[in-house]
Parts: sequence; C-alpha cells; structure tokens
Amino acid sequence: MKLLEHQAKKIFLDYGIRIPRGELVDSAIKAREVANGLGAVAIKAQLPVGGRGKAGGIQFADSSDDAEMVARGLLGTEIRGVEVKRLLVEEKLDFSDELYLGVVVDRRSRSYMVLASREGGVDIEEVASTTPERIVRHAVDPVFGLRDYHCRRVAGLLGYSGKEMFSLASVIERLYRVAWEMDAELTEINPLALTPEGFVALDARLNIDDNALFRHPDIVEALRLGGSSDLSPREREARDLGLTYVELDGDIGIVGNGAGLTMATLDTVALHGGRPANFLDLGGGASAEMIEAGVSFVMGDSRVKAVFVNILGGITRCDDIARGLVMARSRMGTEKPLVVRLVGTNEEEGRRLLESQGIPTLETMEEAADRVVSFMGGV
Amino acid sequence: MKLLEHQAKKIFLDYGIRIPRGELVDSAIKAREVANGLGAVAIKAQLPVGGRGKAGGIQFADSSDDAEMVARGLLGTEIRGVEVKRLLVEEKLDFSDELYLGVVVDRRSRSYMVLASREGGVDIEEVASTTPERIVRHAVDPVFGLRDYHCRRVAGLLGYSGKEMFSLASVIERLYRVAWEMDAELTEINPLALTPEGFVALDARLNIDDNALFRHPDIVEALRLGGSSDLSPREREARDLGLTYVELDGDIGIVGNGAGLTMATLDTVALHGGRPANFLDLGGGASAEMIEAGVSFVMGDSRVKAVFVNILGGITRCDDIARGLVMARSRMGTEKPLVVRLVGTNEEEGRRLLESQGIPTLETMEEAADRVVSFMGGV
Amino acid sequence: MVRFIDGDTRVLVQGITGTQGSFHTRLMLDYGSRVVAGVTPGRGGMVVEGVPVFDTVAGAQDRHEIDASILFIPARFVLDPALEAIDAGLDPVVVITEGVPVRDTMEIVANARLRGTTIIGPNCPGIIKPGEVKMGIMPEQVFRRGNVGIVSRSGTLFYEIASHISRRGLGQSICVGLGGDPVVGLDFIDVLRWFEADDETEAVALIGEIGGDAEERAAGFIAGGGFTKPVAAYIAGRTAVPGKSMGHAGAIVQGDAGTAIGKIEALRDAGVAVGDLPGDVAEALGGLLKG
Amino acid sequence: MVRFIDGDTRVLVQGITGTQGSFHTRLMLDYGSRVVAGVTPGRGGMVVEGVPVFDTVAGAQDRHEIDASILFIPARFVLDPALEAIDAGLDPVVVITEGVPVRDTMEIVANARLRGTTIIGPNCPGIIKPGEVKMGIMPEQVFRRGNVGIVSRSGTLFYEIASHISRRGLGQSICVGLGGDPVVGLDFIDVLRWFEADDETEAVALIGEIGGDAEERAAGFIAGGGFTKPVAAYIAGRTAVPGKSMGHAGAIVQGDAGTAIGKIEALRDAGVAVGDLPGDVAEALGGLLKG
Repeated sequence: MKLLEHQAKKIFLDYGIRIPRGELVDSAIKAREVANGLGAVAIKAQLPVGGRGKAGGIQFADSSDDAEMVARGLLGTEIRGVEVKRLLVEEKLDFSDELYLGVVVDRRSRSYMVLASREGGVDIEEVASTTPERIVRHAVDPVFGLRDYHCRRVAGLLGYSGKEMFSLASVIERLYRVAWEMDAELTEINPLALTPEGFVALDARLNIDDNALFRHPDIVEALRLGGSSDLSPREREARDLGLTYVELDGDIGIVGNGAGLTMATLDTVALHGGRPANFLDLGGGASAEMIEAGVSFVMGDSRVKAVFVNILGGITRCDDIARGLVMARSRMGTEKPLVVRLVGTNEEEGRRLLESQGIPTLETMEEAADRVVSFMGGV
Repeated sequence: MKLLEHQAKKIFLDYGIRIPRGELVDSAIKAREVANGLGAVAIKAQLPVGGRGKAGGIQFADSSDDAEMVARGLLGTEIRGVEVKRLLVEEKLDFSDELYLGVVVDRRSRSYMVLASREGGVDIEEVASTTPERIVRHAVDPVFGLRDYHCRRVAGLLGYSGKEMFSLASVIERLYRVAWEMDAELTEINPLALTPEGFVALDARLNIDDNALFRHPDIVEALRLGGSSDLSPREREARDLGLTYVELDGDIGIVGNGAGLTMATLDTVALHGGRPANFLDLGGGASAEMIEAGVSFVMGDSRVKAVFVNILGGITRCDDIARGLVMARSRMGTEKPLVVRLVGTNEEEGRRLLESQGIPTLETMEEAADRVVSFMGGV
Repeated sequence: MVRFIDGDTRVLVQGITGTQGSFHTRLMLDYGSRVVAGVTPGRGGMVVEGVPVFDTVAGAQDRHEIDASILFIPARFVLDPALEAIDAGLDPVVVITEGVPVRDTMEIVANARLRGTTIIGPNCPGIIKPGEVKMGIMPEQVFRRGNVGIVSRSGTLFYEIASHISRRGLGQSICVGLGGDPVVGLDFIDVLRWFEADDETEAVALIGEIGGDAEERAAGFIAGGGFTKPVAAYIAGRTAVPGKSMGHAGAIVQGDAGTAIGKIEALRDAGVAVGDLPGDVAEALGGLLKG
Repeated sequence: MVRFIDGDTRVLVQGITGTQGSFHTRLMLDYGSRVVAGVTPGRGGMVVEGVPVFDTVAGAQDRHEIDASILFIPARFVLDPALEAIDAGLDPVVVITEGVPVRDTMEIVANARLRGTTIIGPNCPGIIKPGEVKMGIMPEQVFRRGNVGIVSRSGTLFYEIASHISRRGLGQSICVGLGGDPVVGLDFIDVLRWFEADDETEAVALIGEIGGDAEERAAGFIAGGGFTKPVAAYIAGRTAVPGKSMGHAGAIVQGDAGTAIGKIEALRDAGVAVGDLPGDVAEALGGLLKG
C-alpha cells in the first residue's frame, strides 16, 4: 500500500524527521493562503503514481499570487492518467547537499537494507546501475537491529563528520524505525536536503506491506479516506472482493490457483497465440465462494470472450472448485465459453460434479490453452 | 531504588496488569470514604521495608466504620522503625489460587529470570530452599526476548490450561515488560490471585536499578516527592553527596577506594580488634573534592574517634587523594587521628604532599589497621 | 547446510486443530509421514487424526521425540510459533502460510540462521520425498519416485511440472518449494548444494518466476561450477506487467530487474535447458538423463 | 573459551579522547601495550598520545588491524560502543566503566555470547600480563612477572593482593579483574579453565567477595577436578550488613545467600587455602608453590 507524499511526511514528522513547513490544499485560494506565510514555495501534486516531477506535477512559485496561479493550473488536470485533486504547498528551502536515503526489503540478505547516496534528487536505480560505488549499503540484522554506530558509519562513508555526521545518523536511525515499526516494503527520502538548519526530507515515500496492514488500522483508515491507490477501477473492485487480480489488455479471462501456475497459464495462452485479459490468482485453499466470485468477476468483464480456469489442487480442493464453478455458471449463464482444467486433491469428485452439470474438464494446461484460443478464432 | 507498593501498582496498571480497586490515603477519614465504595477492604501501610505483613502493617476491615478505626490505629505508628504516613485502602477480593510471580536479575544466566510458583503469598526464598521443585524458572535471553510461547509454557508448567493459561501468560509477558522497560533489579507480584475476574496483583514490588535511573526521570521525580527510602538519615545525606556509604555500629571511620579494598579494610580492622563505624567507598577515579567530602563526612560523625583512609590508586590518583585529604584536614581540624595508607598511581607525589603537611603515610593495610586500632585503646 | 527429511523424520504439526492443519495431517499420515504430535495453544489434551495435541512445543517434547515441524497457522500469528519451533531445535521448519508480514519473515529467518535451522517457506507447498514422506500440501498423485530433484518458487506450477515429469516416465528424488514471497528461508543455491551431494538426484528441474535475482544467482552458481548435474528450467511471467505483483508478493518486475527474459538468458548462458512451456522441462530432462 | 592477550595484541581504545581514556592510553603505551587506534564519535581525525582517532570502529579497521578493545566510556553510553566492538569482531572487549545499567550489561553479554566474544567487566580494572601488556587501569608498580594467576571480582583489593604476592618474591602470569557488578561477562570458572591450560600459571589467587554464588560455583568446579593447580583465596565482606550493597552493586548479602562465611567454607571444602587477611594469600601461595 503506497502512501501519498503528504501522508508519508506526516509519519516521518512523528518520528522526528524534519520536513518543510507546508500544508495540503484542495483549492487555488487555499494554496494562495498557505504560500502567503511561506515565501517561495514548492507546489506538489499528490498522486499515487511515480514520475510526477517529469510529468509537471511539481512546480514552484515565488509569491502567493504566483502560487494561486500555479495551483489553478495543476488542479483538475490529469497526470499519468490520474486527476490532480490535492496539492502540497511547502516552503522552498535553500540547501547545499541533496542526498538519497532509503530503507528497502532486501531479498538476498533477507533483511532491511539501508541505501544512502550523495546523489540525491535523481532516480536511485540509475545511480545503482551507472555508479553503484556511489551508494552506501548496510543490511540490518533483524535480531541485532540498527545501532547508532551503524548509522554513523553510513554517514561517515558518505563523507560527513562532526555535527553533520551525528545529524545524518539520527535521520537514518529514524527512517529505519519508520520502516520497522510501520512494516514498510520501502521507505525513501529523495532528496534529503542539507539546509542551514540541518537535514530536511524534501520528498517522502512509504509503501506499507499489505500483509501487515492489520497492525496499522489507523493507516488503513487514513488511506480509505484519502483514497490513495494506483489500481484501475476493476483492480480496486477485485481487491475489495479479496481477489488477486491484475488487468491486462487481451480478451481471454484467466483464473488459476497459485501465482506461478497462473503466470504460466498466461504465458502458455500467449504462446498459443491468445491474448489474456487478466491475471487472477485464487491463491491457496480457496473456498467455493471465492471461486464463484472470481470466475463471475472475470466473466462480467465485457472485454472477455472466453474464460480459462486452470486448477492444480494442493491445499485447494477440486471439489470446492467444482462447486464454485457450478455456482458461477448458474449466476453468469452459458454465453461465454468456459474451459476448465482440473487436477489434484479430490480431483475425481470435482470432475464428476462438473461433468454432471455439463461442464467438461481437460487434463493438461496445453490442451486447455489450445482449446480456449480456438474459441477466439471463431469470434 | 525501591518503589512503594502503591507506586509499583500504578506502573503495573499502566502495563495492563490488573490490581484491586483502591486508593492511597493519609487520614482515617479518607480511609473511611474509600472503604465506603469498596465493601470489605485491605488496609496496607506504605513502607519502604520488608516484612510489613508480619509486623502488623496489613490489616482488614469489613465496613467503613471498621476501616476508619483500623486506619486510625495504623497511622502514626512505627513499623520496623519507620513511621506510617500513608495507607493503601483496597477492595478485598475472593480468590481461588495465590501465586508467586517475579522477574529478577539472575547473575548466573546473566539475564532476567522469570520465577513463578503456585506457592504464592509466602516468602519465596523459603519455597526456594524447602521445595525448589515448586518454582518454575525461565531465563530470558536478552537478544531473543520473552515470547508468548515461553509465557504459556511457564503457565502450563504451573498446571494451568485453556483460558487461565492464556490469562496467566499475558500477566507474565506484561511483568517482564515492566522489568525490561523500567530497568528493574527485581519486580514481583506476591500474591498474584486468581479471582473470578482473572489474575489480579494483590501486592507489588518493583526495585529499579539505580544505574538506570537516568532513563526514568519521571520515576525519580515521583520518588523524590513520595520520599520512599530505607536509608538512615546519614546514609541519605551521604547519597546526596554522591558517596557510597553504609552505616555500621563501631567507632573507627573507614574510607577506602574500591569496594573490595574497603570491605577488606573493614574486615582487617575487625580482625585487629577494632570496630568500624562505617563503610565508605570513594569508587574509581575520585577527585580531590570527592575525597574531601568523604573524609569530612566521616570525621563529622560524632561516633567516630579516628579515621582510617586506605587508598590503592589505579584509576584513582594518589596526588588527587593527597590534595583532598589536606583540604579535609584544614576544614575539620586535627582533633581526630587520621591514619593514611597510600600506594599506587602517582604515589610519590601524593606522599610528598601529605608529609609536607605533617600527615604521615603507611605502606601496608595491616600496619595501618594496627595503628588505627591502637588509637582506640587510648580513648 | 540445508537439512532435509526422510521416512524416519518425526514431524510436529503446529496449528493442527485448524481446518487446513487437520486435513493435511490426515494426508501426511496417509502418505507415510511420521506425524507424532501437534500443537495448538489452548487445545492441549485433544487428539486430531490420532495425533496428540499440546499447548506448547516444549510440552510436546516432554512426551515425544520430534525432529521437524510444519506450520498451518494464519499469517498474522506465524511469528511466535515459528520462533517456538526454532527455539525448540526443530529442523527443518516448514511454513506453508501465505501472506506473512515480511518483517516477521525477516525475524524468523534471522533467528533460524543464528541457530542453524532451515526454514522452508513461507508461502510454500513444503517438501516431499515421493513414496516416502511429505511435509507439505502438495497433491501426491502427481509425484513418483525417481532421480529428478525439483526446486521451485511456485507451488502449483511445481505440481504441474512434477506431473509432466512423472507422466514422461521419470520421477523425483526430492522436491522443495521455496515459497513465493520476496523473503524466504531458502535459496535455489542452498538446495542445489544439497542436490549436488545427494546421490539419488541425477538431474534437477529449477522452476523460477519473475522478481528478485535468485534465478540469476543460481545461474551464476551453476556457471561457476558449484552444481555439476544437468538442469532444466522454466521461468513463469513472460507476460507480466512491470510494477505489479503477479499473485506472489515476490513476483514483481521492478524497472529492468527481475524480468523473465533476463532470468531465462542468465540460465541459458549457464548451460541450463530452459523450456518455453511447463511441459518442455520434462522433455528436456528426458533427453538430459539419457545423454 | 576465554581469549586473553599478549604483547602482540593490537588494542583499540574506545573513548580515547576523554580524561580517563587519554590518561590510561598513555600509561598502557608506556607499559608496552600496542594501542594502535582510538575511537570517539565526532572526533575522527584527532591524535591522542600519538594514537589516531576515528569516528567508528569500522573506520578504524579500514586503516588498522585491531584485535581487542578497551572502553573508557561514561556508564549511560556504554551499550552502543560495546556492541560496536563485538560486532567488529574484537576480542576481548574490556569494559572499565562503573555504573553500567544491568540491562545494558545483559544485552552486551548476550550479544558477545552469540558471537563468541569475551567481555571483561564491566566495573573492572581490566587485564594485565606483567611486564608485557596491560589493557586496564591497574597501577603497574604492584605487579611483577611470575607464576601466579590472579582472578578477582574487586579492583583495588586485587592490587593489594598482587602487591603482597610481588613483595613475597613471587610474581604473576596474568591477572584478570572480573568486575564488581552482579552481571559481568566472565566467571571465575571461565578464567580457571584458561589458567588450567596456561603453562606459565602454576598457582592461582582467587579474590572474591560477598554476593551471588560465583565463589561457591568455583569451589564446586575445583572440587570436581576441573582445576588441578593450587589455589589460595581471600573473600572480602565478613563484616557486611545483610541487605546492603557494599560499594559494588554485586556485593550484597541476601538472606542467607552470598555471605563471606558461606563462600569461605565452600572454598575450604574444595581444598583451597583461604586467608583471613589479604596478605595471607601471598603467604599461602609461597607455601603452595614450594610444596
């Protein structure tokens, strides 16, 4: 779950990380009022998409008149397909250095990794691929934790000493606490600016692990109200139904159980010349109701001409799948062809039930992919 | 630093451990008022000394009349040498089981140790020496922490299952958090009563590590106001001067540097037939001012007839000691004999200075002990 | 060193009284696994599928010798029992659960490392030695005993490929599901090392997917001579959309990193036969084992 | 296994820019100890007594090979640098500081144990190999090289007894102050094991005090045959008042536990010569070494 800049900044501030003075506004008049107290300001569209800066979502104004004009120009426009509804109006600060500071989940060390670089304000992935030696990395042992001396070491390797070393170390320690306590998948300050008053987070990014949202009911509530999301409307609908769904641009609906199998199903359909309309993974141990919901959801997509259900039961039981399919079928009708491949736990029972309802099943994914693509030819 | 029962209970409550309803009172009338809302009550003198129960410091009352009478009888009396000024008036609860639960610093495992027993309400040291098998112990790895399953295991070994196991496990987990977060030397609930509403801490003990008080300024403030202490007036005065001082009942003042050496000095004086009036350890690296304060403090004790200063300098410098002694001498006069044994770091300088001021020094502790005891013979 | 299982392994089931726990305890017992005890806090004294239930792992150990554990525990409660199993010295510890917070997984894996325990999962199907023992949820009918070791990030895709291998007349020595999360206890390389030492394993099927660089590192390990037996592979997710998790939290292409094509090329450069379709892996193995 | 030091040990001083740190760095250098670097956060680049100062231990290690560390750090700040030294693989780590919160000591010692590091202290005088090297604050004039190992909970009392041993014409192989806190890194038994293995050590002076049961356990270890060389001992605190700490946080008699008399009896039962006066230890050792 991705927080918007102003939401992330609010949390950073709670952890004692300095942010520019400013306010969230939803009108040009309010932008004017806020700018009035701040002098030169940055005006930043609050959007759940990346690359906002390059797309014109961050602008500057030298006066409150100017701020009002800029805000008027931004509000209501679309940036990367999302309407700009809110702006963060912040004081524009003087600074000497622009740093990158991030805490990310590192697969290889199986821990949080602190990433820091003097090359702030630019895309860190580019720095990583062109001048990797300019990034300082520190993997945090989850048992031992991140200690003061680790933070000072990172600050020292970036070239800071004395007061600035301590000050940067303290920002690193706080950002790590944000990551750990907020269950971040990723948290970043880019740029972290060294101003005459110390280090200030000019931007803020915080993506929270969806699996840990139960530990953060306040965040969930804030996001529900704030409406931050980079999902399409159908994706959001699927998420609310509890489905793992990604929208693609084809015409064959795909439902599988297990991410790997479902990905392989997409790949196989594509290799057979078909174009998948979506990725829908029922996950492990889906109930009949979940299958009904998932299959109905895909069938209800007007772009979809046929649906391929590919199930290999392990923790998922084929008899549950069969019952769910029968329910979906009776709800959505027989207009769109349904191709079912069903093997695994309780397979016999499942097949018997489907066949008794006139739904044939196939045994291999390749056969089934071939069959579903053949329906497309006929359209 | 020992907290009084009501102070410890307040902290337990903050950590979600249930305590009986009740209030702290300082008059019999207030005791009556509190008892009025509670029915049968326990009335407990708030004292910084142990063995309060056996000494009559805990009494019960069935009515508010009765409570007033009991409170009147307790207030102003002396229990184990301390005047009773405040009473905790608490509801008297029905319970089925009385447990002991403690978290202590365990030297051997170098960690906190959870101690739990079904034999609550009695002296745990007696249980430990007569029926040690009735105490369940769990040493908590400081890195790994105390986990839910450890707590359930302890509860299970005490014979609890189901709801009571979970409930007791949660008290154990909370008491451990009290110990860890409050830097306890020792924290205890004895008895922990199993009432129809769950486990309730009928008594509470919490001793905080003096070395960690800087992390608990609120506690220090509360204690300063509450005035909990089992020190004698002179001991309190010494503590305020920053001296490590224990009062004894003899007539030879002892000042040493280092606890072991000072203890050995006492023992040696005693073996030579003398009676030490105190233990005063200057600790490591004492300044001239500290020595002046310490020696003056001991000389100012009217019981003291002679003072034995025994210094073996390591981190402590003999020249600093000598300067301090000269200052003390000029402040307190020459009436009481001063026997100085001084060796170690910067020994030459120290001796030279003392001798220039007419203070002779000896080289061995035995000689010096012999000398100081000889002064007693002359009195 | 990764520690695996065999027919003598005495297995504990944590979360045995739940729907999945009891169902798969039955299946594991039927398959021949020695499930000797179960744990569900608060349910000590029950019996599930003939297996005695205890409140704690230590309580179960008071009565039974136990080697390894498998957890059927809801995601938000996995941390404590996983640490309990590690603390009790059980090894391996298999975590089936999907949706475990990544911070909890990091904590589990770090503690396991300190104590030398192997964590399989989370979000994995478990481990099976066909015809002998399974600690997992895999449908047994797709497996038959043979000489191919399988290691996979995915669950169902792994069954798919196992079934192709079985139908091709080959079989499996041991099959391990690593799990689909970004952070899991085992790595392809850990398992390849084990397969290298295992005499029964003559070839390996490596089943990867988009996200991370575990496949690239495995390719480097193979290319560097760390693994010398023939390998066939399949990588899922050629049609994936960058920036979106494809079902597995770990299956996400970020920028240019973690693409199927990058992984396929790395493996091919290391001499691995990479199939376009899942069924191709069995074909390739057939050829490799003849050769 | 306890790891001790010799003249080749390359020593780091943490807290080198403080009054005590710089003073004792001078004394250690004069004694022959190889102090190669110092650390004080924020003071990197300074030079103290000819020793270069760094901001972090890792920074010092970038430039110098370092084996062991000694800390002169105020009590409330000891935790972080002690963990830093452990994390950096330095061994032993000597903590001189008095008044360290016991929780911090527990955390330091637990981490040291995980990484196999020896912690000496806290609240200790350090360790000295007379005439060769010292990591500590002991006044060197009381020591001379010889065959008696000294292990002590106290600091100044340990100097007292060392000086008696030296004046008696004997000398010391290595002397270790365990520290006077209730929780310290080393135990008498740890050091006895080391002395047992050390050829230079022919007899041991064990200096204990009231509180805890470390002396009783040492007595049990000796009685059980774990230590076979002659031992003379002194126990301070016969005149102690129950329930009061006698200077050392660890020196406290609780109930019947931890009394001087109990310790003396346990040691005597184990065949140890326990003196009534500190000077008796040297006398006893003189007899034991002749015998």
